[in-house]
Amino acid sequence: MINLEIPKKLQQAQQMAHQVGSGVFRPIARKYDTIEHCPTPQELVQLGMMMKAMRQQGGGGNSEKGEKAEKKNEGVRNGTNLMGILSTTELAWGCCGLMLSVPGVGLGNAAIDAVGTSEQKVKFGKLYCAMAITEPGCGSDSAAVQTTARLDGDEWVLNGEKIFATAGDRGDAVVVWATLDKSLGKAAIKSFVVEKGTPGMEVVRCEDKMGLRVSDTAAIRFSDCRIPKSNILGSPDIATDAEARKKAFGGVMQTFDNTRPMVAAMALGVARGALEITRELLEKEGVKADYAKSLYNSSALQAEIYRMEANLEGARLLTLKAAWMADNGQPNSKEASMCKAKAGRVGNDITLKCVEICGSLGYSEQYLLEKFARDSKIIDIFEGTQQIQQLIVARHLLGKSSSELK
Amino acid sequence: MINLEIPKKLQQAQQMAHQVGSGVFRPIARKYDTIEHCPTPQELVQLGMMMKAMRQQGGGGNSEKGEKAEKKNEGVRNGTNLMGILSTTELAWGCCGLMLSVPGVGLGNAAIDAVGTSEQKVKFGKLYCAMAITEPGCGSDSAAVQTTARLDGDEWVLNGEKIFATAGDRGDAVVVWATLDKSLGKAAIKSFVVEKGTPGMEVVRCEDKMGLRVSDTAAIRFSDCRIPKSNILGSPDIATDAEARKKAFGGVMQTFDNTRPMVAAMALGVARGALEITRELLEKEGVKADYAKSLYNSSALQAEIYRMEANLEGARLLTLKAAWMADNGQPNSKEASMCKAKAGRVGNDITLKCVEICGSLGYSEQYLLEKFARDSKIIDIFEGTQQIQQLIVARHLLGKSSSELK
Amino acid sequence: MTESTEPLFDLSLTEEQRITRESMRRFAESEIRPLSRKADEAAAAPAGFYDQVAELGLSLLAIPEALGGAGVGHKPLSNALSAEDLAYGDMSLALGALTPLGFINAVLDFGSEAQQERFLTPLADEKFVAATIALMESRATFEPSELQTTARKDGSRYVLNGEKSMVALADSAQFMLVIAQVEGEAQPGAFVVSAGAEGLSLQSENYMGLRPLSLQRLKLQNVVVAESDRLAGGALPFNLQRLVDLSIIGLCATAVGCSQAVLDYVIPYVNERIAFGEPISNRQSVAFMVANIAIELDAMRLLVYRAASRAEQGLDFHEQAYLCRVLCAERAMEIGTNGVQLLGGHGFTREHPVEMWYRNLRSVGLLMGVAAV
Amino acid sequence: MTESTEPLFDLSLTEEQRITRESMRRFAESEIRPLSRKADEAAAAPAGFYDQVAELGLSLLAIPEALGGAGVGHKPLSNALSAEDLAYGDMSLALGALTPLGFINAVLDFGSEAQQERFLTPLADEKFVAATIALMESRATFEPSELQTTARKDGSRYVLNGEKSMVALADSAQFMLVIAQVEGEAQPGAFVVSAGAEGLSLQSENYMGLRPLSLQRLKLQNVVVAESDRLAGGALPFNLQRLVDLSIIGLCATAVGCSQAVLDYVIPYVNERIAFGEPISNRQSVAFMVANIAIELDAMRLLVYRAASRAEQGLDFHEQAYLCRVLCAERAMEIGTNGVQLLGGHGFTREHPVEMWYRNLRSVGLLMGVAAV
Repeated sequence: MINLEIPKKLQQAQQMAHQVGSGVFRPIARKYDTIEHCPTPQELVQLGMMMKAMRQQGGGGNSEKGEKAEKKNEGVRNGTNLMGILSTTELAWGCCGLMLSVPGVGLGNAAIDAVGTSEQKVKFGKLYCAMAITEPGCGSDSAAVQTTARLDGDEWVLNGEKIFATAGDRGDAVVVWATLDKSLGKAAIKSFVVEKGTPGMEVVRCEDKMGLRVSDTAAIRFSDCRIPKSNILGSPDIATDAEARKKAFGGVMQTFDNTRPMVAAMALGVARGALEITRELLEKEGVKADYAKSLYNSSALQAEIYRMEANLEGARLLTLKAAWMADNGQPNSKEASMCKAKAGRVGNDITLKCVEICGSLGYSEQYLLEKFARDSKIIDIFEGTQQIQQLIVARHLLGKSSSELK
Repeated sequence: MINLEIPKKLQQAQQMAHQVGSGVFRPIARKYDTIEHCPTPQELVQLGMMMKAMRQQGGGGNSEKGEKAEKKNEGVRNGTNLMGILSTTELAWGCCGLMLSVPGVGLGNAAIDAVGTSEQKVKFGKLYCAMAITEPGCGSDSAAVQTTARLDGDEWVLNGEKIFATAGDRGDAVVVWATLDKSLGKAAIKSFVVEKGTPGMEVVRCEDKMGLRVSDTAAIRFSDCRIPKSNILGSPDIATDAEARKKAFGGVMQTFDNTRPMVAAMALGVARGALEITRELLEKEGVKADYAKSLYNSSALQAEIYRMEANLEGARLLTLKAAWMADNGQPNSKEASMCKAKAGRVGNDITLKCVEICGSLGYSEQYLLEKFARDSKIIDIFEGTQQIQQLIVARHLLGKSSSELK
Repeated sequence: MTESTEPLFDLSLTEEQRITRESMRRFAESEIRPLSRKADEAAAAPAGFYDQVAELGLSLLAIPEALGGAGVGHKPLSNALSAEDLAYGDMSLALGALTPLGFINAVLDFGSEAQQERFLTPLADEKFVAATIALMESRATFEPSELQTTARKDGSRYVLNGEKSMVALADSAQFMLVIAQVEGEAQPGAFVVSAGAEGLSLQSENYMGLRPLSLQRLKLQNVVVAESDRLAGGALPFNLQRLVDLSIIGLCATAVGCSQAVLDYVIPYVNERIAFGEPISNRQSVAFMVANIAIELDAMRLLVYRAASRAEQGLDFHEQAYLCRVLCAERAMEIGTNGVQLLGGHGFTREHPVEMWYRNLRSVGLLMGVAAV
Repeated sequence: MTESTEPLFDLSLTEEQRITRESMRRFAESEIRPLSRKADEAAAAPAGFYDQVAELGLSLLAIPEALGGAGVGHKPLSNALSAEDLAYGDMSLALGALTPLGFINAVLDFGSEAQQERFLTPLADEKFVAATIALMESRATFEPSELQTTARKDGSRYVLNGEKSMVALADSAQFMLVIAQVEGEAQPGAFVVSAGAEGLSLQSENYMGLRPLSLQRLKLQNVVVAESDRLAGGALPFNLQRLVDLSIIGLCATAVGCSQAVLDYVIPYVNERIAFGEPISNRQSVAFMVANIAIELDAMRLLVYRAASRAEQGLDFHEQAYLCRVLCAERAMEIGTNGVQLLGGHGFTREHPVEMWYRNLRSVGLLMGVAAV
């Protein structure tokens, strides 16, 4: 039965996340935005332990539930994916940068959950795992990975440089994309877990950024970095025929089907945060967006708010849909990109508009509006830019390969 | 000295055109929208004769002035191009469909003015010349012309089919793009004047259209259609080296540098027409857009009007700039496409928005708003779609060839 | 998560909805779409069309069993799904098909039992019986809560004066629910006026789109309505907001159907159309336009479903309907104009349906009171 | 067309403007741009920077010869061109450089001869002397005609109370033109307050962008201003609208310069950046974004020129300045965000200037009273 309300059961988790967002993140959001490069904020350490514990108890988003959800024909499920969207939204509402800095739950963990063996999930699930895909020369072109992995005895030897690894400095480990053989293209790209402190792995620098300043974004160099053979995620075999190759890379790309809606949720949280502050500031001046009159019979400010709310709601529902599909074992690559595309741009539009309509208050560091407008920009870029999402959606719709529609 | 006001001298011509728009076109605009396919409206016949006479007296836009304007270093000129923009805007303000139906001034005439010899300008200048570029299979791809022209003794023999020829049925002649040799690509494309009644030329049909319904849009078939050798515009030689080939086609394409700002002007006229009616209807209800308060302290309707006015003004000034450059002998391909791109989309946006905010009055045939919203759409398509204009602008900016940036 | 009786977040159809959708969609594709262009050119629904629609049972389903219907009651969500599916065939004809249902729903919600019997029984017919709602008035800043049409109480009757516009099927409607400001009352009232009532006159008008919907002006000059024909409350007290919101959901649902038609039409077109040596869909500007149609369309759809589902569950839905309208008005028009753009000059001709969809979709930002689901 | 003394439509620069532009642009590229990032990080103009600016003579030019200036007078168009050119180097530093000029222009327009002598002579210095305008107040719906800062007449003096925000160079300004609602009068008045006046306090604030501009809060607690320090009319009667409009033109001109910087930065970047085996500029989505930056930028520029040129010609320019702001606020931000987008993740780092331009360009929609040209 079509119902787009959040069930009470999930609302509880949502509220808990909201409390973390409002009670833990908000009070320190400005502080850590200003400090920038620093060790993991003390305020987050305990939270990280708590969340890890929750994860293991199945309260937050453990992989076991994720597997169950894959089984079809068990009736509709509201599972870990939906839960993940709801809590991510609330945490990002508090502060997206702090959320990404909570030790214990990295994007690498999502990759391990998606393609790792049960053994790997247990072993690396305890680690705080960053994700390292992008390279200085390749941007959104995930298939152009130049970092190499060569098997030498019982070890993989990694060489190459990665950039834009969120939590790459503070994390316990990094999931690294590397190719086993450049000449074999996408199919030869595999992901590997490299634990911190492994010789040959070096954090070259942490980026100075416009937003998400508390979150560390590391450039990491691998120079003859040796890791155990068992640290490869998925099969080490390189698919031989074209179809299998495509599938193999698809497997790696599949991670995105789970992570993109999560990133969309970050945009939702940041945008809603901005919109709420804006509504409060406007209400102080007697401007209430109460849906009393038609759009064009409202004031300009009311109309702006209605438009922002409408687009935010569209982005929110698209995101929930993508997560719901994952929970119910439906392939959702297209929908994952759709929600990321819509939420990414809507998040940026809304936060920027909120700064504008609140005038000096919006632009000032006195409120978080200007911070949200800085933070929101990267959400439309990382985990696949707006343009990459559109490419993916278009290829699905038009039935095109990546060589036809470049 | 930077001055973006229209000098009084030009204002007179502008006002005359406005009077035609308001006195002749507006009263019959709805009538002919409803009638659709009909012979040239009687009301336009006399106007056509008058305008032709004006053209020849140099009041409206004759080619002599155009040539003078080409000469540099004679001080700033406000010439035929600027005049053309101003009068086109006013006429389109009245009714763009009727403007395109006035016998005597066709798009083909612009092509003859741009690339014809003095002899041809005299001879064909008296005719009402349509333009036939597009073919059923090629759309915006002007270089993909399949219609052929073969020299046979003292005559060219044309074969092929053209669509979307404005005034192709009612005109005295058609300027046809045809290739002398398909294997030689763009450089072999030439334009030819085919007078009406030439055996082998047949108007296959006139399109049923959403807007500009009074204007005839013909599909024309040429079957061994023989025309005098002298009816070719420009040189019959096919450039041999790559650079010269490019130039030769560039010559044909150059027409667009003059016509695109004219088409942009159509969008300006239609949009301003819609906006003015909208403002009147709103003022009746007490909504006055008087620029009294800041954008966000205005009402939603005022804010919409301000935004539309701002974008319209941007489109208008871009269009004037492109025309001014032509008047002063400056290459303006990029600017011609820029103004067409901006005016095309702004014209469509504004007319559609006006319908929406005037509600039932906007949607009803009682006013011309809904007609403007239909008419405006083609302006963003013909003479090069929005997308084609962007391609051209981008190639200029990025220094790309058409094979690099497709 | 353990099982619970509380509804989960869910996008699945019920079995019943699935079956209904299939037949609606089949009807839309095989019976409506082929008539669409002709109806637009004629500015009228083809003869017999609405009787065919009657066989779908849209009206009958809602009417109580005692009055000759199926007694399913007022089901905004199911109705919205039907609106979407029918509009996939043609938006105007879909709105026409749903117009009597809007009247029926209003009577079900706000009418007494006696009124239901009086006004619904004649509509519980195998044949199509038209009934409609007259809400809009022709001025640029029309607001449903600020009506100029008035109802003055005069003993046990009301005297109505004013002018309504965009009244769907006004020329064939047996009953019209006229919304008027009641003198001496704060809120507007709803009055059932029968066809042919004295003082009632129609004026036909043409619009940019929705031409077959027979949107007309309705003049009321001292039209007398018995007090018993005022819908003063039944299952619910009369609530204009609710009526308007349901009509917005209905209209937006048809916008979703029509936008889906655009998407499904442009995909093969851009894949087949060759320019510069390749299908134009190989170009990002074309492909991204298609992608954005799909993205915004799905967002529109989800907003419609949420508002309709809340209405059906008895939850507040004003804010959701409002946002639905805001998003759909903007995005549907964007989809309409991009649909034409993707076909270029061909899209501007009446050989292809995209220009008609462009015209129809413009209505989403302005129409009110039609096809309340 | 025969010759006429009436000005033609013209986009050419005068010889003087051409020469000035060249030197401004050279200064922007060689002196300002290299300082830009450092100034942003430090939230302060580099030491000595403004003294270098003083050599350009922006302030001196406008001040009457008798007072030690060049006596060119108030030239909104020439000033707007300089604003554009300087902002090509850095928008904040350009606004800072122009801030005293805003004060000077106000005194030239609205000050008596005595006031001009008193307030302009100190500014006619080889060194940079800061002066500023205090207009904005910190609330979400701020409107310049509805001020909460008040001026109460008390004998031959005024007592000012209230709080101003976003006052540029407030910490170094020798004079501040405080705009306040005068009790008992319909229109606001303008009062020159000297640095260090009793009851005046500054509160430093940080903003998203324009960080080196020293935008500060200014508290006025019973600040006493002599009646002779009120700009009550000179060449023109005091006119807040005019002042605001000139500041909008100035701000928008800097937005044009900054947006041009974005365009010129992204073009080589997208041409050199390789992804999927080709320069990313070979992709329509990238190329069209660049094309649109150029299109909207040129539209912005022409609106600025028109408004400034009208101001310089003594024509009404309120409507033109208004539209200028509306277009520039929207499009400059679009250009700012697309500039970052075109660089992808790299654009988000502070290694490239696009993120700074994004932050600076957001101010165009909200800042008022700064750098009136």
